[in-house]
Amino acid sequence: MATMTIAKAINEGLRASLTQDPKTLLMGEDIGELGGVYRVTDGLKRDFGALRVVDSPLAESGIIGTAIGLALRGYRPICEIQFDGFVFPGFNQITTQLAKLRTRSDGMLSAPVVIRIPYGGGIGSVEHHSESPEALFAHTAGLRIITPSNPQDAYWMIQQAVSCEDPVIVFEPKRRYWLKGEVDTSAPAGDPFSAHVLRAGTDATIVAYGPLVPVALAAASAAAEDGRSVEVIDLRSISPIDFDTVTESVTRTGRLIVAHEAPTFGGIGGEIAARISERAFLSLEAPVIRVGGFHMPYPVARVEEHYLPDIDRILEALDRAFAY
Amino acid sequence: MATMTIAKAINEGLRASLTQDPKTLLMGEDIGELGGVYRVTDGLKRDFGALRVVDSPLAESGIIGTAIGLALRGYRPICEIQFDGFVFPGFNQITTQLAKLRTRSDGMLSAPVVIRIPYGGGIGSVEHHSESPEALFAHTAGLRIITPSNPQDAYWMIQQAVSCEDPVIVFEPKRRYWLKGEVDTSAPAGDPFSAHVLRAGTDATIVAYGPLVPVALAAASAAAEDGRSVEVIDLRSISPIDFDTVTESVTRTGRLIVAHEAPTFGGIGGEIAARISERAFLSLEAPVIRVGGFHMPYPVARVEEHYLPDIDRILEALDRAFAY
Amino acid sequence: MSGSRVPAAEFEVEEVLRAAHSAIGGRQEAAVDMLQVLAPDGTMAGGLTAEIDGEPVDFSPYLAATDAAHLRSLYRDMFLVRRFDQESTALQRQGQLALWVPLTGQEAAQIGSGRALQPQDYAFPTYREHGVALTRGVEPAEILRLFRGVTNGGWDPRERNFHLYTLVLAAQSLHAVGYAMGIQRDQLADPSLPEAASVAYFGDGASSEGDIHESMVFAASFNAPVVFFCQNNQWAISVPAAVQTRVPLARRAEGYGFPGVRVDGNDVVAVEAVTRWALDHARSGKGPVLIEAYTYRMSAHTTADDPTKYRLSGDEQEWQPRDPLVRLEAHLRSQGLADGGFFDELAAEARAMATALRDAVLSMTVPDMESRFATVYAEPHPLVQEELRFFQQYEAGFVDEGKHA
Amino acid sequence: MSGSRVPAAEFEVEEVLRAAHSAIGGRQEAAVDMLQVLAPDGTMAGGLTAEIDGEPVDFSPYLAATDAAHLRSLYRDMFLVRRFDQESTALQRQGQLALWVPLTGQEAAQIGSGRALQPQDYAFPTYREHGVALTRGVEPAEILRLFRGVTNGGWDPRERNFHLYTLVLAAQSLHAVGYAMGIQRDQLADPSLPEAASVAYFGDGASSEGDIHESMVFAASFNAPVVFFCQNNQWAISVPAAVQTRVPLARRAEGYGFPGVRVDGNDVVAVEAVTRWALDHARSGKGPVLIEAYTYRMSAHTTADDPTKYRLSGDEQEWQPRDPLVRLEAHLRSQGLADGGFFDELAAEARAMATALRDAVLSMTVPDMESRFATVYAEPHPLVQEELRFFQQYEAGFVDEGKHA
Ligand SMILES: Cc1ncc(C[n+]2csc(CCOP(=O)(O)OP(=O)(O)O)c2C)c(N)n1
Ligand SMILES: Cc1ncc(C[n+]2csc(CCOP(=O)(O)OP(=O)(O)O)c2C)c(N)n1
Ligand SMILES: [Mg+2]
Ligand SMILES: [Mg+2]
Repeated sequence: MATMTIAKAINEGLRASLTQDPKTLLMGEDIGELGGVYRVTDGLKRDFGALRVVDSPLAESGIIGTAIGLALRGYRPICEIQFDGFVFPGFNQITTQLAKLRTRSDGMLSAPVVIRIPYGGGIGSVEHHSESPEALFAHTAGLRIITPSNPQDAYWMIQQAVSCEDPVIVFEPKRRYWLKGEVDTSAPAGDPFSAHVLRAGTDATIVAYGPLVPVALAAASAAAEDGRSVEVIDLRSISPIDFDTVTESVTRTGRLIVAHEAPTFGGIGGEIAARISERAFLSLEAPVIRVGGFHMPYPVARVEEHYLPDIDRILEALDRAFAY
Repeated sequence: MATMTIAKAINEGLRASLTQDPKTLLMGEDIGELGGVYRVTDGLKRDFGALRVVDSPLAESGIIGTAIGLALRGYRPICEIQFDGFVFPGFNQITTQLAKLRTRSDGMLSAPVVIRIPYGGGIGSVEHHSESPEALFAHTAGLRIITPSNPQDAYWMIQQAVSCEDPVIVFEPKRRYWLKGEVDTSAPAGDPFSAHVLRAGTDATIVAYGPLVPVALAAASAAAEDGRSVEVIDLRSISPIDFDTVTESVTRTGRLIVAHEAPTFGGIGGEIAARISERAFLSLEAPVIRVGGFHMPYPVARVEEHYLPDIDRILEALDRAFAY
Repeated sequence: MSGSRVPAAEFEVEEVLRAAHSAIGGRQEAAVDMLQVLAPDGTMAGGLTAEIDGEPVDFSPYLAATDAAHLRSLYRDMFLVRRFDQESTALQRQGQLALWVPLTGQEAAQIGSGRALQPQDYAFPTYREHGVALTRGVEPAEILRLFRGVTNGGWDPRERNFHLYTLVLAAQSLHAVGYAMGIQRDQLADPSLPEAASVAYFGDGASSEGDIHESMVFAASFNAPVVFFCQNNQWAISVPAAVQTRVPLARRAEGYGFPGVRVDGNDVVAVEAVTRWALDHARSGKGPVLIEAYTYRMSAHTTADDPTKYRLSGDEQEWQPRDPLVRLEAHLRSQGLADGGFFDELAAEARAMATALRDAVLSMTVPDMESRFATVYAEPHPLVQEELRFFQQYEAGFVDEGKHA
Repeated sequence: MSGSRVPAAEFEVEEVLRAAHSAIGGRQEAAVDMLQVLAPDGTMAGGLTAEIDGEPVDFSPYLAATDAAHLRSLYRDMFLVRRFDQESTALQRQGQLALWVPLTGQEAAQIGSGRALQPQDYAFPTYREHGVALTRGVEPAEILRLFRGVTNGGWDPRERNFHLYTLVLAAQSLHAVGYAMGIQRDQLADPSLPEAASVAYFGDGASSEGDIHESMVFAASFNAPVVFFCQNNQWAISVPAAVQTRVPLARRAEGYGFPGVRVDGNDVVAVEAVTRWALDHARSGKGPVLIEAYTYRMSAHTTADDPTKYRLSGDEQEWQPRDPLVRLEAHLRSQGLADGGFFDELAAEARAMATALRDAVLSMTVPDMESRFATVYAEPHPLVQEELRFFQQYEAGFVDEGKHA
């Protein structure tokens, strides 16, 4: 057991993957000497060399597209996209090629490419550096999408993404990169595509993922002071979604709040609300309530605190759920 | 009043826009001499010249990106993307530029660009020619998305898209291009962003749009034979969604089926189900049931009939809704 | 210099159309040297040299010009693929294929480049590379599986070292570069492996896509062993190549710092030689090469297309005399390198192939919907499993109720 | 030839880093002619000519070399923007800005090109073009609004004919081409309008993006009046330019069939002349031009960056003597074109600007969240209205309950 930040845990996870499988390599912008703008790949080029940790030309379609070619030749490329808002030049390669290669080949070809994307807001940054575009990938079959919320998960989930035969997008909660926690490097954290109940409760369930997990936990604590017993689920996997765990919880609690930073409209919360409303229709005492971003481009840094779901926004949603 | 196909109605609508506003122009691949692969722009280059109907180089980011520049100079470009599956090279320009220009400029700049995309399956075609990617655009604030289901709407909605100050994506139901109907060219069909109740009913509501509207109407007819009175709503606008009309209907009928060709997971049906479950929670006698594509790349032509929502799939969903 | 370097033809007809196409714009194509040994009249030059990047290059070691058996086999391949094309067109007309993408006119570009490949090389086609496919051992019927709508693939790319068709234009070009980067790494790890290269096929239209640029940037940056093979067949559906570029596409290479050559794409001998040279260049660590094969799409874009809407028949007629098969046949006959028996046997072989092809198409298995759930992911996926169960129950319901159409 | 054409410098230090950077790869930059009149030591050539596309071009009519007042004003602009840069860096250090993007080292490239623009021209910057911004009349404080996090814009682009900063690399290049196509159309409709052009600014890193390619393809195809102005400052954050290209970026233009020139980006006189020539070329219907300004990012990528992680201080030191301000100051002083009073007054002006800037930053209005709902759409939008109502009620709830932090 060791204490480390999420950034360090990913770094260690990448190090483990690079050590175990000579076919792995990292590709991205500024991931070499600089170690990435968040230093997540710090020291890896020094230790594994420029052939395994590749500073690519500045072109996201190029990064994903050549990664697909490398995968076809038997390599396992791990791509870094520098910020959430800069994945879109690579969207075509991800959506029409990476996701579809297995189906196109009737199962003959795999493209086990990993795409790491730091995402989310709350860092006081400029445009395109605070977005949560996960729903834009979840709708496309063929991709898997996971997002760790703590160092233990981060350490293992990145390695599990690398060893998965399917393409995996890892959304990394950038404002939690410096969040510390214990990491057990001896045993994997189980199925990376399953949800984890982080706090048990009986009156309502909050589903959150990535950067909002600590917020959901804090909201549950605050609710406890008001005498409400709130269960908190860390979704961990956005595609597939572990609906079984969520359904089981909601059939017990009768109320569900889904929180994410992405805008509510067309977000992944809608999928969860729709599916759970169907699966647990007779157990629901209130409609599923979504807490998310507003239907606007991520706002400028000086107002982002009013945009981001926080403890109060979740509590307000709980109030509404309990009002039914 | 004149009878025409949807393709012809769009052609006439474009003709009207080109005639009325000298700042309009069409851009796209093969839209000139050829008149587009679906002949939707047939004859327009002949009548308006190569300066107004522009065969662009083969590059979707280039088409959208230069359209934005033209719009900044006061033009109103109408772009054609040849098929649904080929919009993705232009995704970055649409998502990070076109949608955000107004907010970026604090409201000073507009980019009234129209993007026409023939979409949907059922045409027995090869990969990338049968997709329904509307949800991938709906999640992004700043865009508007509409989809006509009949010639009358097609004629007016394309013109309303052109005159709208916001960027508008027009998804054209390609397998209905040859569907005929009456077109009244004297008065617009009202707000292009409102839903239309096409058939009144009391026991359940079906919401559909674009290519599935005729299917929904047929399903309602079939249900009527079983003694079920089913209301059918043509959504028409996917962003924004006219939730008022849908809510009003569901509070009367108590049951809602949402049908679209796009995969259910992460599709726009989830948004509708989530929002209506919240708005009409106490009126719902059954959960909102979604009928859509499966979580897989659009399948090969020889099996597409099993993939596409049809009358039976909608009737099966109605059965489930009535079983509660 | 030996061999001949003829300026690319100017097409008056195209000029007219081009003028009509663009009211604004300075689209005019500069004359450029084009490598050729086999002239349209069937005469063959004895050698071929050119200046590339300021250095003289002698293609003679790569030329098959004097090897009669080899020339006959090139002709055979071109003849068979044209017959394949005709048969496929017929099958489409008869409703047996959903669509067909003809290659007539481009046989030399495809057979010449395909035959230059070694088994260990790997090619990434677009969707019209049926000729290359055949040189890689893909069965004619396998190609038609896609066009019959029973698959998006059709063959095992790992067996043939020939990738699946990619319909999103230019996307495969990056895959070719990544694959070449993999070859490079493999060779560093095990220098005893045979040297290899990848080839990216794309068209004049696709050349405008950003992915082509990024693939050239990456290829140059990593000095990847990749050959970019652009078939400039003058048209992107209805849009003439002059809309995509006003200089020969081969010149794009200069901006990335690797060699670019324009070859007469209807001269199978020159195409093969230039491609063999380029592959050698790439395989031996000298980096990427761009080849522009200047050719002409003699048929429609696809069977769904109507070229009379956008190009004049005079334009098409002008290319008839430059037909790649006609000129090699003329050469073989005039030089006495093939006798009547050869052509008769070939015709018989082609007929047999066409018959077998037709049988194969008519007996192709159609996949069932259930199987579609199996290839979305490599590892188990709860949503796919849930939807499969739904589908099975739903279908079973029809069987029970006898409701199904 | 008059003027001097010096080969671009070779950087041993960079060579070392480059070797370390790529174990595989043939990244080496060929020597290339670079246009220069004002040498690092302050000596100025009397004229400047070059061969472009095989034609001799005389830039003399565009050279300000002999106009003392103009040279002083160029120096003034460079001096002020450097002072602006320093003050902004200080403001960032003091927590008044979230981030700052320094331009030190690139003053000549930016002032030279910005001053070449006419009022009717329209420029599309990336995010480091503060120097160009000032030449377009953007107020220093307006530029800082973005970096203080109160807007993503900062000024009215229509008033200044200077677009907002675009942070998604290369995206604005297509906007510049589209805008130029609009200029072209306007001029066809009304030939009495003053001739105009647009300019797309981008960096060596951004040059690898597909959008740069597509913008050059469209510009060539439509012969659009656009000048591509690439500041090759040697670095894309931590990645040296050699990763993006192994030949001078100016050569990219050849592949599209329009002129490309490399100019010493630290020589404000040459940059201005070459840009004026290029704009004339574009405005007069001759089509696009690519200018590569060869310069150096003397500071960090942004205030969040740490260049010591990836580049050697020796590398930075090597560029000190080529400082664009130093050389023009040397020239002005040695030729007696400016006296001590000029420099003193300028220093005072800069101080006053810095003070005013600081005041403006500290008194900047911060937008409220409610206002964010107003600029998503131009026309009414029910979802935005609904969410705004929710937000208002939610906020009001806190006021009522006194719950708010
Ligand atoms: C990204 C993308 N955009 C548009 C299309 C539609 N489309 C199919 S073929 C074609 C023309 C291609 O021309 P070219 O690259 O010259 O190849 P050719 O058909 O001549 O072999 C177009 C526009 C596509 N397949 N992919
Ligand atoms: C599409 C995109 N990808 C990545 C980034 C992140 N990023 C910001 S600046 C930069 C380097 C840019 O280098 P260059 O184009 O040379 O411009 P310079 O910063 O040197 O002025 C990167 C990678 C971005 N802004 N946009
Ligand atoms: Mg072509
Ligand atoms: Mg740079």
